[in-house]
Amino acid sequence: MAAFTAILRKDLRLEMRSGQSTIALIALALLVLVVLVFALDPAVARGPQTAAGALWVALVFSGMLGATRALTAESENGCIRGLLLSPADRAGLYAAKLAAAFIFMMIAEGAAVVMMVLFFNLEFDTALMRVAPVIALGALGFASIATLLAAITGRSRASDLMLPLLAVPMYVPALIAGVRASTAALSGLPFSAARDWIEILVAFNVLFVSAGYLLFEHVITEE
Amino acid sequence: MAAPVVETHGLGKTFGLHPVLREIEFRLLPGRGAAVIGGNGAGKSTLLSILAGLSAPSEGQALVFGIDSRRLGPRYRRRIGMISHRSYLYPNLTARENLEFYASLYGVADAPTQIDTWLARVGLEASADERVRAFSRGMEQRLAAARAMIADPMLLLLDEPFSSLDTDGQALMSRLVVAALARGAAVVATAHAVPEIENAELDLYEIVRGRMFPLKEKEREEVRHGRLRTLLGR
Amino acid sequence: MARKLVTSLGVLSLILVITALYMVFEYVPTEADEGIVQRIFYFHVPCAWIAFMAFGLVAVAGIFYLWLGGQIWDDLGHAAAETGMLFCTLMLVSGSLWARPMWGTWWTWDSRLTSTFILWLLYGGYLMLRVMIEDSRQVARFAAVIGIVAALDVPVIILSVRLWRTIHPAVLVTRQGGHGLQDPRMVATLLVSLTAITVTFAWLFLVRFAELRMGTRLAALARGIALAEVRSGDI
Amino acid sequence: MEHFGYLFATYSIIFVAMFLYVAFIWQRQSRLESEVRALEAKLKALTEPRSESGGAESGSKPSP
Repeated sequence: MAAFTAILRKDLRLEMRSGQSTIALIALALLVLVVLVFALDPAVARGPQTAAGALWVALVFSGMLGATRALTAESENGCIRGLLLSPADRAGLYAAKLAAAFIFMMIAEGAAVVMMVLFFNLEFDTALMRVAPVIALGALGFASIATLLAAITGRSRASDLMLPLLAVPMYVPALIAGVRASTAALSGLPFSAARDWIEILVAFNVLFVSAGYLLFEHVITEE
Repeated sequence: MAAPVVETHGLGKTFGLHPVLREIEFRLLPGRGAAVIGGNGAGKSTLLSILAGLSAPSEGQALVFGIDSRRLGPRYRRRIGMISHRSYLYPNLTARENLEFYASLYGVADAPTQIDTWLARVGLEASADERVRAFSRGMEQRLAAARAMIADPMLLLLDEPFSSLDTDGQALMSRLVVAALARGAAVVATAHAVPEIENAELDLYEIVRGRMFPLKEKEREEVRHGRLRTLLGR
Repeated sequence: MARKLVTSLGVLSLILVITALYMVFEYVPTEADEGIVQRIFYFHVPCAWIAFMAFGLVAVAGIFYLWLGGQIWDDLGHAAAETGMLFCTLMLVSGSLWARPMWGTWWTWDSRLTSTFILWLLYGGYLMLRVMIEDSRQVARFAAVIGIVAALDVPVIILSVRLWRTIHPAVLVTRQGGHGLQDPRMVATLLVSLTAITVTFAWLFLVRFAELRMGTRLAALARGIALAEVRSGDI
Repeated sequence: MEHFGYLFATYSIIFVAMFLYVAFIWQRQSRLESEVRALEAKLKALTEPRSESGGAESGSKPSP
């Protein structure tokens, strides 16, 4: 637990100093939305359904970048070995990196939500408050698998290809559930309409956060 | 007799088809130091990585504090300090922040005082609030020494600690090693050829073709005087 | 011994497959609604079952690798993933060839098709990673972790995809479930081809596994020789 | 016999794919086997002269 707070505090301090990851993530999320606005026919593509879809595309892409960023912070000067050498337990390291990736993603998603409302002609109203927890669940789920997988793909060739290749298929269930739940929330439907989807999201999170927590030590150590 | 800090049995490491280390039998008692010399790629760094638990041996085992090096828990990792050829310091944090971070990871008691003491000890109090990115290689190495020793490790692993240090820095490093030995820590240091640790009584070893040999008195003298004669040449 | 097992499995699978083919083309009656294409089903379903089972094997091998270590577990998982990928591909191809005349489309986001397609992607990523990482001991640990995580994902995928397609009705809601094998001869044919495909899988899996073991042995020998060569130069 | 083409294509693809897979592995396996045999012979030649130490040589032994 001490390791978790120490590493997370250090990561946030580094991020506040440069702001690199935050800016990169926000820019990416916005670009994704812009691309989708032009890729979709504006006559057809409006309303909650498309908006929710666009938001989740942005989430997946920013998540990929966020998880990679959180781990590459440790690659300069061999800092990752410094962490492995220290008494910090590997699970604490995973939790800290997961939290950092999650925070980066949420910042990017915050920006993406604002842009979504503007681009897709929605309203700034309470519907957004209901989307927030859904997005948070989705971001946590993505961060949980992406952090685990980024530690693996960081040591493979073509790592920027391998991470999405592994992470996206695994994320499909949460993606389906998240888009449906967000659509329901944005359309102003009651919670019961999205209940099944929320349950899937929660199950996904429980499963993959604990799997990552248990398996991280096997991917972070060296031979 | 005190239990050895480091003990290896038939230790070997193979990278691909290349046996880097083999059949290494090595013991180190508390308060004793060993200097391991060997050329580039002789396997010195690999040996230290294994002792630190960062790398798994291919054959045999290494016991550190009596524990298999692959299974060193937090309690034991806390008692190991390492200086490698990479500094493990965050370039965008200041010297003080780097030490604060490692002090909190190692659970150092009374961290602020310790950090000040160590910054003074390695002669960096004037640059304490500068970012490490702006440091010269030598300053970074000094800070790395403070980072490695801030939690008073009982096993110090020093991978070519004198490289990139000026004369003052080398003298400082020697003092730090002597002080560590004096408080009962065990030290393993590596060097290209001449171990520069002037005052410390270090047992000398040489790695030749993957195996580690203790150097005898006469060979020691020669090594001390900078005339390294590898065993291979005999 | 092992070689004998592989050979006899091969012979057995050949006999079973020929029997199954005979039953599929001659013995079983043509299904009334779907006509002759329905006969694809007798090999399609067993392929699906194998694809899922092989993934289970990959995960089990991964758990044992992380638990006990040992290259044998990694070779096991590798062979299972590769053979599973083959059957998963065959299932998608046969499904597609069945959907075209039946549904008038090569591909539809039917719940089963979608789940198996994601499974195929997961297999693909797993096998791709094995190619992309050179260090063999690293590969083994990474592959084990991915195998385990992917297997955990499979039930969630199936659940979410099913919910996705039922809540969001499409033109082509699955008819597959309602096949209703009315004729006992259809059941018999399915059972025989199920056995035939399972035995064939076991055979292909063992062939690949034996080959991987051979590769492992080769690497160990090469290491032994390198070590012996260094030793022979010792003083 | 409507759609017989699809049925035929399916079963052809299934068996061609399996056959190719096995043929490919077998070819590779026979190559591996010959390599293993060559290496085994080489290792034997290397270790034979000092076989009395049973492979666990101490290193201090004078080389032949």
